[in-house]
Amino acid sequence: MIERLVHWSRVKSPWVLHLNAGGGCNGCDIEILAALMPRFDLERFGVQLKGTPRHADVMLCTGAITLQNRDRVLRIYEQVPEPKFVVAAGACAMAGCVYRGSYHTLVGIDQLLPVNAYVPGCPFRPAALIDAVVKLLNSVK
Amino acid sequence: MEYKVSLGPQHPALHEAVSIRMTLDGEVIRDADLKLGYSHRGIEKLAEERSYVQNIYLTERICGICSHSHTTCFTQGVEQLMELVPARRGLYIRTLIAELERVHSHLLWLGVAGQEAGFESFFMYTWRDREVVMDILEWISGNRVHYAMNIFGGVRRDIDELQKKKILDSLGLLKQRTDYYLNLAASEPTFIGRLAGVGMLSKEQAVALCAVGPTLRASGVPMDVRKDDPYAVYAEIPFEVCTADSCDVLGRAVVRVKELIQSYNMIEYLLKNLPEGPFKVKAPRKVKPNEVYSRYEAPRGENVHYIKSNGSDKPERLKVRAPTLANYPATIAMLKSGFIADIPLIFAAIDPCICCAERLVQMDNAYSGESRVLTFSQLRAMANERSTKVNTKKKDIAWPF
Amino acid sequence: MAILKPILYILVYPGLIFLMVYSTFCEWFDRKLYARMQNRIGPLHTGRSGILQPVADIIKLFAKEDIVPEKADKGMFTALPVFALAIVCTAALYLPVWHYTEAASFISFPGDLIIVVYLLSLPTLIFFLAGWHSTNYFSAIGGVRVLTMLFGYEIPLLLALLSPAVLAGSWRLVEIAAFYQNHPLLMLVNVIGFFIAVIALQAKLERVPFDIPHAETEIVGGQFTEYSGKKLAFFRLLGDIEMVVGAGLISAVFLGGFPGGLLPGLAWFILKTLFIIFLLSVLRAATSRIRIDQMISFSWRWLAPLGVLQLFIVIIIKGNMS
Amino acid sequence: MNNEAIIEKINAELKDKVQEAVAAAPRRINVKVDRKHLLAVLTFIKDQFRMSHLATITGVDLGEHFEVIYHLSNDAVTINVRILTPRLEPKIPSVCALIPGAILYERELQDMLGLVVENIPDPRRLLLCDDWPEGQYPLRKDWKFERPAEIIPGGK
Repeated sequence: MIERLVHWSRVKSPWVLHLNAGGGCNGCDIEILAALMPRFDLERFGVQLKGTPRHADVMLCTGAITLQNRDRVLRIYEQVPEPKFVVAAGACAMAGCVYRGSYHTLVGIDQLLPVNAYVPGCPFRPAALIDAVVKLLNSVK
Repeated sequence: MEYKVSLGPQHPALHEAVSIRMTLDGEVIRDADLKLGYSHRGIEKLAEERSYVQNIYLTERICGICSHSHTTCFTQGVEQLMELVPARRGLYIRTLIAELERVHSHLLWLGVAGQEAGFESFFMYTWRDREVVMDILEWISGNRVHYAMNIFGGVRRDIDELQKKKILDSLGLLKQRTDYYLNLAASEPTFIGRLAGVGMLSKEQAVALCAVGPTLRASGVPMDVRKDDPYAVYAEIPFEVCTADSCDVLGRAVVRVKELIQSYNMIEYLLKNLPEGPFKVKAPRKVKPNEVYSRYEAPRGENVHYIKSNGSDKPERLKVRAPTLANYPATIAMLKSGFIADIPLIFAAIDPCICCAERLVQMDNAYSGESRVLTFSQLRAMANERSTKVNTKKKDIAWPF
Repeated sequence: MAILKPILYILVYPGLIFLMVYSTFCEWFDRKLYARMQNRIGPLHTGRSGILQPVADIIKLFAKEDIVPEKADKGMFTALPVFALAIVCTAALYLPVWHYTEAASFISFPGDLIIVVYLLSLPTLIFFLAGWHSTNYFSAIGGVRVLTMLFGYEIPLLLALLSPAVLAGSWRLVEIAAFYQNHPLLMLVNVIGFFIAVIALQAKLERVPFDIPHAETEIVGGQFTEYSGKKLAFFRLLGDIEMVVGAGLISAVFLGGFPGGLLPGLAWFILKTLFIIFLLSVLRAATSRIRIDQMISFSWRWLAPLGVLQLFIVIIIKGNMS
Repeated sequence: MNNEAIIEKINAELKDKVQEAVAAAPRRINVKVDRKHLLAVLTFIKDQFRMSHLATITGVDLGEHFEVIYHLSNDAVTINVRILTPRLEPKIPSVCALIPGAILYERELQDMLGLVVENIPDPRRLLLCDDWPEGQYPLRKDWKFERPAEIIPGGK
């Protein structure tokens, strides 16, 4: 019983930490913010944007990781408490998009962190982000 | 007591990763230093390995908010290299998208300024109205952010009568909302109190530090590339440069809202006399060896592309200088005497588009502050100096309480 | 048998269980109202129209991993949230709800208004200690701001709460409430005090426009930056219960308490506290955050003088009343 | 002050210092200058035509030379002052004394092209990451790099 209750609470209240890993345009970051606005309103699913890694459980990463940002992304990943998920949002976070082959960026978040969900699109539409968050939560065992 | 603190790349106030290293004395910032270099993606090196048409796709992804400005600056530069006269209707549509992007970028900025000042509801309202402009852009170009409208010689898609009518009615709603924001920003005491007197940048400082865009125009310098060096069809559109001379964040907000109203009139003018005829012209693949320096007035300021061609279909050199980089020295000058609470506001005031400036920053351990040993007299001197400064500032703020 | 009644009071009605349930309901009410005022929908998918959202938040936080920064003092870091929650729950016992007896007893005695106000200001000190102990620069600065704000709103709050007590001629909450139930007209005398108390409560709960200590965009999480998991759940519960107790105190003193026995008293309690929480939500949606020095100048230039003026009016009326 | 008037004024005042001044396009003027006279020409242009706004400094790798272009503009025209430095000893004078806003562009030149800017107020690295190997300048034509191997999660 407790297990089902905890699972229900984890699915129903995912707190999100938005991490810009550097190597991308800010199209995806603005779309994440647009998803919290009255028209798309992520708060319907209990999603709240949190400032500190300590409070968050879903890490929404945008942008391909630049070499400068590499160990910061790792450190922030370690700061997030245990049942955590990583969502690679946008084409840059998935596979480097237009910056593949650049000398200063890695090609995507999965070169560094274990990624649970990918959100395609350059930039993705807020509706796609909501669909990804809901699918990620339902797939959580 | 001096603290060295870094406001790191992972910070809720900054939607992208930029970091400021400050030495603080209590709540007042003594010195600030911008550590840049995080979002450097080596775009200039990538551009040399791509053909001109592929570079349109690349320059569009320099920045997510002002993507059309980079492609327009690049395409009009290459059109000069090719000595190609673009179709007039294409130029009109290109300017129309430029002004629509300025509207959605300024509305975005108003919301972010509201969020930095802690005024969540203002943030929600402005971004809800921004969705109206995003819908218009989606009708025309099919995508909310990267429109891919530009091609050498004109534009990729045409605007038909139905779209023209839809744009004109939604403009009515936007005009009414912007008037509401103009008098709200001028009357809400907590909002004014929070923005007035913050981030002072005098006129001489702004000119000396080569600031650009609304940051410069809010210090009373009427420099606008659309007026000084008219490109596309700006020579034919009637509009005036909006300036304010209060030199603070409130002045920048007022300049941006005035520019919003100017943009609405421009969009109406553009739609009313959209010329008939083709909207794009055939363009050659190869370009003669030459060089061009093209300028563009992005929502954040002057955007500059320097393109040098060597006869092949790949550019020899592409230099991009985005407006945010030009405003960074001015930001450091503004941060020097502010409070901690003002940092996100000052930083948001130049509307930083970090990825635009290809520069970004990191954060060390937030508690690495090494503090100087101060004799008691030094401490008292610093306290008196700070209290005198605070009192004078209070008089000129229109803070009613 | 006599033991059963106090245990019942402590555990069930004005005690833990009721407080937990009612405070999560209040948080949902506040979040939903705040969202509707911003033209948003607010929590929708957990329970009927999102009513179980705060419950889900708290249960999830309990199930999360608990990280303690290694430089922080372990014992203090874990004890603070539990201690703060205990304080606020004891403060709730003093509210003149169903279990109040006429005779002076341990729970209600002349002077319990002062006790409640004292108990409500202790969590602020605990916030400062929490900020100090998590050895993170942002939380240290958040803790210092909590204290500077304490000097701002504490005096006006006391002045505002004491003026109705002076008019009612007693420091016992139940007598104050009874006095205003008999002369409802006299409630209008304390209108200024009522608004000062609401604004000061908003500052005590650190909500916009006074959420300077944990200002999201300036110093990340303020004093709660390093807290996660169970300890953060305690602090969130603390915030909700403090809102309920503060609203209950203001309605007991200004709006004439909760007449009637168990059920009508409970209905009055819920009605009045929701009215005050509605006022807090409107205040939160309509204003933007002000700076720490502006907050101090605002409270000393406007709230304190108004409090003294309120006390002055009450003394005049008491003079010609007797 | 249209193009021709400016060009006559430049040729008249700075005959010895300026190698050639030509109007490349409407509202664009290119002025070729020797490295030694750079500061003198810049101060003259800045005071004569109120050209205080330095848009940016562009560095181009021409094989055996580096070309550095200073883009100055006012409300009417843009003047591009260009200097050439040999590849072997790439030294250019710093203009931060004259135009404080040029500091970031000069640091970028140092990072990207390996030009040494004399008496620059703040010679720290601007763009590249801290563990970037010394002596590697990405924007030089002869600089090549091998792309790191890609990790495909799931091991295919």
